[in-house]
Amino acid sequence: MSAIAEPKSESSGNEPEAVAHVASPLIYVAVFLGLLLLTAGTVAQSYVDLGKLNLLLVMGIATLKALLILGFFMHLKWDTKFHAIVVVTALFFLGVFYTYTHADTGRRGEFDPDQGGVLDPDHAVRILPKTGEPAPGGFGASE
Amino acid sequence: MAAITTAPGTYDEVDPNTSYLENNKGLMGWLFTLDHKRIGVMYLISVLMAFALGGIFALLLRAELFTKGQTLIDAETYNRAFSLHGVVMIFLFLIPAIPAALGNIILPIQLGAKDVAFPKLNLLSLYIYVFGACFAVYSMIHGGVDTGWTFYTPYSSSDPAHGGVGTSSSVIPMTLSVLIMGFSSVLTGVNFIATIHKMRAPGLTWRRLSLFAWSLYATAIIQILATPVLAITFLLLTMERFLGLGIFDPRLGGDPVLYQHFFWFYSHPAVYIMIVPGMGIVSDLIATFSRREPFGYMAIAMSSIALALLGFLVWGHHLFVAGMSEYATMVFSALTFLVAIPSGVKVFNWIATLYKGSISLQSPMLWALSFIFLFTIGGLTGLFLGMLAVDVHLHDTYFVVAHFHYVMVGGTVMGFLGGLHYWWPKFTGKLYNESWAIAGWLFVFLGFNVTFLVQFVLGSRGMPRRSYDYLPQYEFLHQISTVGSWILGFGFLLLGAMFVRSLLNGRPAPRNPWGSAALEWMTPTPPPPYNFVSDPVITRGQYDYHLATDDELYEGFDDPLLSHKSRKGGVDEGKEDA
Amino acid sequence: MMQSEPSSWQLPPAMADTATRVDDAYNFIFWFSVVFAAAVIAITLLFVLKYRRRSGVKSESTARHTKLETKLEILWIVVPTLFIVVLFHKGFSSYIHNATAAEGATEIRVHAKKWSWDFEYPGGARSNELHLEVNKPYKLILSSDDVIHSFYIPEFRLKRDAVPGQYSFVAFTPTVPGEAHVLCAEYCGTNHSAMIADVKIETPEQHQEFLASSGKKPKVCGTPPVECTDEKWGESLFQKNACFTCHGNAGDGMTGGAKSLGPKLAGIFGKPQSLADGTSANADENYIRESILKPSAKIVAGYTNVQMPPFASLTDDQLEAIIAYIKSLK
Amino acid sequence: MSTATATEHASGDGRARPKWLLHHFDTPAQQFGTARLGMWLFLAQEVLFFGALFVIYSVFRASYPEMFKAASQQLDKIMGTTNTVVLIFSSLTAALAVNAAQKGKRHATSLYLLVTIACACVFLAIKFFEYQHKFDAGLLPGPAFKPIDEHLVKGLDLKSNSGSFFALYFMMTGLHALHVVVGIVVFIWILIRNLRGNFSKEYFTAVDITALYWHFVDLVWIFLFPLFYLI
Repeated sequence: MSAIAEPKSESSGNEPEAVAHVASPLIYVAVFLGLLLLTAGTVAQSYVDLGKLNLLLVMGIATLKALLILGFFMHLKWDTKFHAIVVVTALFFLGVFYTYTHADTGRRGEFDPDQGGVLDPDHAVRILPKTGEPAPGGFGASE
Repeated sequence: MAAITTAPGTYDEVDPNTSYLENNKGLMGWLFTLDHKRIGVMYLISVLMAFALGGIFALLLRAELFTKGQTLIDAETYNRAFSLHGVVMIFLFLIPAIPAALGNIILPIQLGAKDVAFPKLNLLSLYIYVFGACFAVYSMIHGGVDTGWTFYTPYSSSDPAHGGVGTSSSVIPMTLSVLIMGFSSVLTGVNFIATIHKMRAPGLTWRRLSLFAWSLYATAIIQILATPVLAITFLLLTMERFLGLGIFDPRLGGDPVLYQHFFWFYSHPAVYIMIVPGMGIVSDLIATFSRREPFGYMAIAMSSIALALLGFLVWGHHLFVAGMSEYATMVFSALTFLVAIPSGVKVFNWIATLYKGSISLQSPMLWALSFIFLFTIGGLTGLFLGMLAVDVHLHDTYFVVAHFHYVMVGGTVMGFLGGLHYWWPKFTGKLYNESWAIAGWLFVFLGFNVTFLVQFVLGSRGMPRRSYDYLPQYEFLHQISTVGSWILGFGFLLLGAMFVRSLLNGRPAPRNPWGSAALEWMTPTPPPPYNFVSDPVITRGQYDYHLATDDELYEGFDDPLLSHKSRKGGVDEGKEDA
Repeated sequence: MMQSEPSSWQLPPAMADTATRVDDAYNFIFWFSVVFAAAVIAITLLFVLKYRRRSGVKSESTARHTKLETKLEILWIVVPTLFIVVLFHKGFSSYIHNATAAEGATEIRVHAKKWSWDFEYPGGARSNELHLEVNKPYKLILSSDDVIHSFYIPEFRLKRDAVPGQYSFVAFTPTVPGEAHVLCAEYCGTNHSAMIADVKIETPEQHQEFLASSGKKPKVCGTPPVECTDEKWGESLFQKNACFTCHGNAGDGMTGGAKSLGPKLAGIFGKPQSLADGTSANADENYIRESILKPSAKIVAGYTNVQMPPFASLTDDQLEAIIAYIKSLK
Repeated sequence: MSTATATEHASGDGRARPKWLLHHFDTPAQQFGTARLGMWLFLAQEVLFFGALFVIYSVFRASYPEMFKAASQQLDKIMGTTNTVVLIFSSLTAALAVNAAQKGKRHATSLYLLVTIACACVFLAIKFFEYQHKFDAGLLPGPAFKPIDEHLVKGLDLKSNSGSFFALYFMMTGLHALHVVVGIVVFIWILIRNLRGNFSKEYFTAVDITALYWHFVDLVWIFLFPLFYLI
């Protein structure tokens, strides 16, 4: 065990110190091979068009790779729990930001199409459903 | 037995008998210091200068609005004045004021630590703040910005020089300035969480932390998680104006409402960066000046954390009328009300602390009580703006201006001034003149209410905000508000004069001028470079007046009301009766 | 015109169906807040006075109150939670009602642009004033030509941002004949505070008369109203469309004692104008007409292209009148 | 007040206070734990910093799916994949560098650090060629988006607002490349300190937290690569 692992006197209020875990290099090489495999998988799936499934597959593989790196390369597995809590909190609030921004952008005009107009993706403009007239000041309006 | 035992061993590199002000004097000693107290004092000076500058803009605005039409300046200058008032007050004063200035000075002492976790990072944070402020000054010299502190696109990002429809004012230096100062705020947040977790003295468990430390912990969470989104938003805004990206500017295929989501995802938690430390100071002040542990200590601490976390869920209430989907409007309105619960818990617990306390109305306590009054009014008017139907009428009117001034000035500034009065003897070693302080408080309290109470009515009668000119029916209320702003301005001048007078020839401050049981009053005044003569070991909480010994509480505490007899405990009512 | 008394001294007169619902919610939360704030302030002052620090009296330790403490904490978490559910419902139900457009509502297209509102009525009539018929449901479709503006009528308690590149709408039914104002509530540039349009809620007869005569020379115009000639009508259009904000009063090219944003118009008719690109053009009818419909086409020397918004909504009669007015300026 | 010198008090086991133990820390374990916590808090901030850009990506992809699909075909999948492998390998060598530093093997640490820096430079080189291709093909952000046909992948109808896609592409990969540059500079500084012998079995904090930062930069690329190149 590394010489600096002795925790400070117990009477202090701090929780036990971060014990610097020394893993064997084999674990790192194993994780590296796992990552290569996953990379190959994610590139392979890009040649097959599965529609919606592609996005899920890609995100799934990327999350798996992320967990491997976080857990082993970044020692989260053997570290004080608080570091994992920090990462999870950051991801949680990123999720909140993602969800509520999409609650707006994904559902605009649901209540009444005139509220926001209907998006015509080909010309990147929002049109009035009745007249099909693109909203002024929109994409390419400055010419 | 003395509550704070002194462990063996002192620090020979630094002489503990000289104060942090005498030790290593000279400019270099200050500019390259690693001492959190000196960094805090330097932050305090720059933050007060920013407050003065923002105040001058405020007086200019109110003077212009005294009469309908042009009174002093033209529309162009007015628009730049209100924008700079907003930017200077929020980014240069409110956000760094309590965490970076008072927090840096007091937090390590309250934790019994020698310094913050990363002193070099702390100094870097100060210099990033100064570097960012230079960009803001550069922008002001080139005419400042006229987009408001919100920089809404496409007005801010569409440069007429590139055929755009927006403003031609110098937006890019200002957004870069805010971007840079954001990192200073992040570094302070990282520093404080690491300090609170790792640098506490032995015996200082989480339940013995001061409520000010709890509030700084909650604020640090927000600083770390929210500020990067502001950095990205302003980076994209600057690139969009400079090169044209097509993310926020509708003419290039972007979505301006998306900008508002990004801006307010930071800016609503930012208002909790401003108010939560203010609440922390008020909790400490109420405890000291009613000589009692705060009622519901854990409730107040957890409500700080709750405010920080809930603050991230509610940013949508700034977009109710901005063209957001009805679904999101409903969700955000429901969530916005949740934020009222922790605020209410805090106010109720403060009042419960006063019950059966031994309350002394010295100047810091006056600021704490006015915080409770004005923050209650500020919070309640927040409920108006949370109700959807009412917000559609009141949004972007003077009602909103009055609401956030009641929470920002009535809340954060009064909390900051309370903290400044309270810890002034500790970090300057000088006492201030109590009667001047009470006079200053009276003018500020009166001037503030005269200025902003009428603005609620201006807003409910439909006067839009950020307007250089207005319909004739609003003129009389504007005149009252402007007169109120003069009283408020005079009050702040009086306080400034008092603090300068105290620095020049104030009486030397004793160790514990307020008779508080908190840890920062157990070390000499002004504290030695490493805060304590030797490592403290904590055996009681910050507010245990009934466990603190008499010499800890009363050395230098010359409160006229406590007659000599009771101090020596003749009739020993100190013991618990029955 | 009977002006309806507002339900509280703090609110403007209620002149549409949407206003009454907002006022109920406003008054409910207002009186709750007054009572709550009064209670908080009274109790605080009571405790401060009753437990003032007196010699020999120690504060009571709160350590003995743990059971009471938890009961109180639960109380003042649960009760406010129930109350905010009521508040949310009250706010949301009125909001949804105000956000739904009645069936068969008359649709008026509102174009917001830097510093004036422009209304396009069904049938093509365009005007800078919003003429509404009392007790008839309306749906105003909002859009903006340049930056974000916010369509706000305090008397109707309605506000909606006009966002460039998007549509939005406000729906209401005016209930009281009279006058109101459209204000801009989102900061949109130098003359943001001057971006005001009059709202005239008329009886059905008056409204028909307006629809018939819009776009054509009215019999009487100008302030004080005189018999309407082309020059006089041109002058009132010059005022209504806020041309003076950039070209100076009576086109004198001065605002606030300094050179105005837009070029001087007085006395230019028939004379050659030197342009920014070095060429020059004679200021005849076509030059003025083009400068109104496509402002960036010719920029006068000594002035920058501040992207003057095109006034494409003016009818030919109106353009004739404005040209006549500029011709008459010396 | 006892005048025992601070040294014998601080390290707690009678040895002299080590040179690298900063004045305000009491024990080496406290210093090491604080440094790691500080870096993890900084990385939480970075998660939000890049996360905000991913949110913009998701909003635009939801609004303009065809535009994104057509524009993303223009990116070179081979270069992207090699970059991914290069970065994952550099992540491995960074981890091995920390492992060697923990065991006090100074030469092994220097070697691994050198390889990590080399891989990072290769990554930047590939990135440079990719950007050069985009400039030649006129696939630039916002209004500068003027595609030149002969450089494009044929048979795809690039929508007129693809400028937004390339704005996001350049912003996200550009910011990531900036973080790679910062990583290289810090790794060089760590290499110099290692060659000077500052690090030992007891004190390798700097190597450890720099590797943490580097793994995070690799993590961002692991999400960037598939979202831009593969779907």
